[in-house]
Amino acid sequence: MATDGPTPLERFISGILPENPVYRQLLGMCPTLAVTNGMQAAMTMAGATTFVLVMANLITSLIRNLLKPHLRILVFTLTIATFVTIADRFLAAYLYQMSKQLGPYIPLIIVNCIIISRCEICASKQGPFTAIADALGMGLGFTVALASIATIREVLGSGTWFGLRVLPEMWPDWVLMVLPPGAFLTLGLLLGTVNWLSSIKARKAKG
Amino acid sequence: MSDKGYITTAWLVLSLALLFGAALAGVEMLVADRIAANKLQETLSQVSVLVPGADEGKAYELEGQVFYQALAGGERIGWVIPAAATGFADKVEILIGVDAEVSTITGLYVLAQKETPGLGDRIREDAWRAQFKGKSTDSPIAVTKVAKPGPFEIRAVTGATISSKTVANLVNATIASVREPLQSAGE
Amino acid sequence: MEPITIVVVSLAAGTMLLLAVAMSFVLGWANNAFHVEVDPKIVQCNEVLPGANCGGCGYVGCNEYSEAIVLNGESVTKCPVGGASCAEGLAQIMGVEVEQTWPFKAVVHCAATFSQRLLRNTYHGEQTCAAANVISGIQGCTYGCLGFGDCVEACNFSAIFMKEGVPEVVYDPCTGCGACAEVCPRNIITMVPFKTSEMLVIACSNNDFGAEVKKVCTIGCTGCKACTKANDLFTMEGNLPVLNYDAYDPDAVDFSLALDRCKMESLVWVGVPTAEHIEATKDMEVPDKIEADFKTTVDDTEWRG
Amino acid sequence: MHYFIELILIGITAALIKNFVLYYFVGICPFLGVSRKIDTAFGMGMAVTFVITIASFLSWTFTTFILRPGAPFTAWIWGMINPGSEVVVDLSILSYIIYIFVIASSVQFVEMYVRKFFPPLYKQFGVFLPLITTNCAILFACLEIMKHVSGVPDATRWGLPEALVLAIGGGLGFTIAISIMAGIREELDMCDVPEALKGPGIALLVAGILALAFMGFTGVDRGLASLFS
Repeated sequence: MATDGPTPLERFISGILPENPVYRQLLGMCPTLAVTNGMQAAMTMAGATTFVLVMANLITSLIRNLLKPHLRILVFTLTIATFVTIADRFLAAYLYQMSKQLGPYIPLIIVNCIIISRCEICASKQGPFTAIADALGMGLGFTVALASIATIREVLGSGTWFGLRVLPEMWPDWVLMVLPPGAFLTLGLLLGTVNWLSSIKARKAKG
Repeated sequence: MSDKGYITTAWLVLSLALLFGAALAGVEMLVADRIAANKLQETLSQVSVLVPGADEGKAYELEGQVFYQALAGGERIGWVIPAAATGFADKVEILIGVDAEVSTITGLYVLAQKETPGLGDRIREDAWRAQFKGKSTDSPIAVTKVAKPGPFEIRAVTGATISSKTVANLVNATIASVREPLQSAGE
Repeated sequence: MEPITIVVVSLAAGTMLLLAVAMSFVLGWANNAFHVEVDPKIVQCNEVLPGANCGGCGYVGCNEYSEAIVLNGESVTKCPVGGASCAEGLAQIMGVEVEQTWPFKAVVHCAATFSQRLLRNTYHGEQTCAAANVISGIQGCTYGCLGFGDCVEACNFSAIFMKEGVPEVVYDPCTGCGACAEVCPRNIITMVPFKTSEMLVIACSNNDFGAEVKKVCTIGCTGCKACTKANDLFTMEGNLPVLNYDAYDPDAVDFSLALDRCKMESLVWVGVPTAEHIEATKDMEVPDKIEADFKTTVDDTEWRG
Repeated sequence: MHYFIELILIGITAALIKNFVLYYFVGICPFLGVSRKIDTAFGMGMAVTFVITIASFLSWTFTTFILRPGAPFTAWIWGMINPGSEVVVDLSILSYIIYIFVIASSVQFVEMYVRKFFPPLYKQFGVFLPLITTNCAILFACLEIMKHVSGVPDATRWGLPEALVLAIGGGLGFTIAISIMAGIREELDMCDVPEALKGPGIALLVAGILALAFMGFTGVDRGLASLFS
């Protein structure tokens, strides 16, 4: 497995913005919508996902030469599930309030499309060092995306940010933002803005 | 391929399954007691708040149900009773503090709820929960919308009558079902 | 480590092992029992194809196209996105020698802008060519472009734009998928093999006699057959010349005679201009860059009180 | 409340009131990716319903007999190793691994089976089957069943019928949501959506409005429950 693929730095940078998992590749939608009604929850989820992403990529790239094509998915899901359980138990032990609030969405990291696609695309083809760099990049990109959505939803929805009062008391909480429809609408509009900004940049570059 | 062949080709999956199974059980062993402590701690920490004057809580098993004695210097001065019911959207778990003879309610705490944010979830606010303090348990508590509720009434959270009713009915039902056994409970 | 930990760990590991053995046995057996013999060539072809499932070759996806190649001998040059390199790869797999292929690109057979079309009336109906095509009397020429941009809407490579009422193709993003040709209700867009970066094209599709054409368009082809006399690549079909692209050999052919014989502006160079064309038109002043104006029909309707 | 009515209530709640996609946000990736045309969307919905039923059946059996604290099978083995010890062995730590392992292998098995015996069906939606493995809705159904089976007093513990009804209800709810979405998106191709919102952007906005509509169902399950009890 020569490292003919992109270098670790390229992988890291591409993870954050050019190939941002949420805005560019449209992966990992389930946690992005479900957990971003509060910054604390969003950051914990992003932290857990990055931890699982880094560990899964590391293990997969270490055993990439032994993989058989038709058992490939089974091995990926097994590795990811193990690290998610470890993360879940770790959260329940040390951050009990957060684990209660996130509830069923921690185990849903297992089927988070970002991790399986990173294992498939990068980790099963390149060395551990590139895989970790790629995982960190993707993790950071995911964190940035979650932060952007959670900020909007929490500030508008309950007037607080990370639990601290931001908007004045007389701000009528826009409850819809914290409810499921708000998640869809916020993400849809944010996706639109990102596409619009990049198309302007592209036109300016070409013009 | 002979049937032995199937398993040997998948040796990687087998070894990984074995390794991960063992690793997880190990992790569980390390962390299990800490998680149990967390759960207990969350309830015990409420004991002193729910039953004023209590400094320590002790679990008390009664016909399969767990109650918590509120002790002040080793002497029981009240009880903390966990209870749960389905509210407007999802399950609502509460802790009810009562005095030793289960005659007046000394406090209420909402452990877990997923009521509509901004409306139903205001049952967690101290102002609303404080209404239960001091209510006697002789007759069930009713929920009214009027500004000045009577001795056996509490004011519903504006716009969330269903959540408020759920909590009130849950308190009445739990007290009714638990009053005799707790009164006659020994040490 | 008290004994209980060891036992629980081994119990957990044992359950997982049991489950893994059972599942791999079932999957191994299923893999063998349900084995569908797939022609290895199909898998190889699928690897060579870009895998974008864009449908440019007329099949639902690349897998379908590779099956068509292997099973019923479909031609290997139909993948527009893959282009020549992909065609070579497929030919190698199939052991077929591939004739020289060129990328197919869209060409619009009408060059008349709004000002050059005569008898044009304002039309307030549904602003799509498909709807306008049903109603007669929108403009004199019943063959030419209606200018409502259905082709621009259909193209998802954004390679075609309306310029003063007539579509203009931008040739490098154009992958030749044929979406615009399909959607044009007047069928004046055809796919032409681009043997060089710039091709000569007949920019008119009006099949009436010269006199009729003159009534409806200032630059339409009057069917005077001058070009067919100047160059034998042109053949007449009804009153409209047609260029034979198979025999079109870009280096050998010389269109200068036909170009200056053609009195109307129907013969047009299309595509990326070659070096000497840029050289020839260097001194001509270039019209200023057209900015997209978002004027809609509502803007210029005057208020009738 | 009559047992049979309870089953129906679980099914309706999973399908409409607490819709997997619009209330719990699971299964969004295929919901956005596959809802271009109604027939592919419906095919995807049926495939998910089929796989979710198998996965729920397997996960219910595993949870009830092995993973539950004090599960009969584990207790039997534990009894054999050192008889007479009243320590309760709890293997629920393995639940996530076993669920995903079961889902992945059942999806692979179904894919091979469909490819062998139903080639036209496989050609139509075969490409979605591996996609289903990473579909959160299926794992979410298993977690719902686990919540109602392990660590719950025996009286309210779910039996196999409840688990299957939840699976089928959830699957149908997914199909309903994805088919409505596909219908709307086919109309959307005709109207002029701003360039930046084309594709997933407008799909999310439409999903938001759909979620708003489905919020109208909140409380219907409580109403039905009080009606029948």
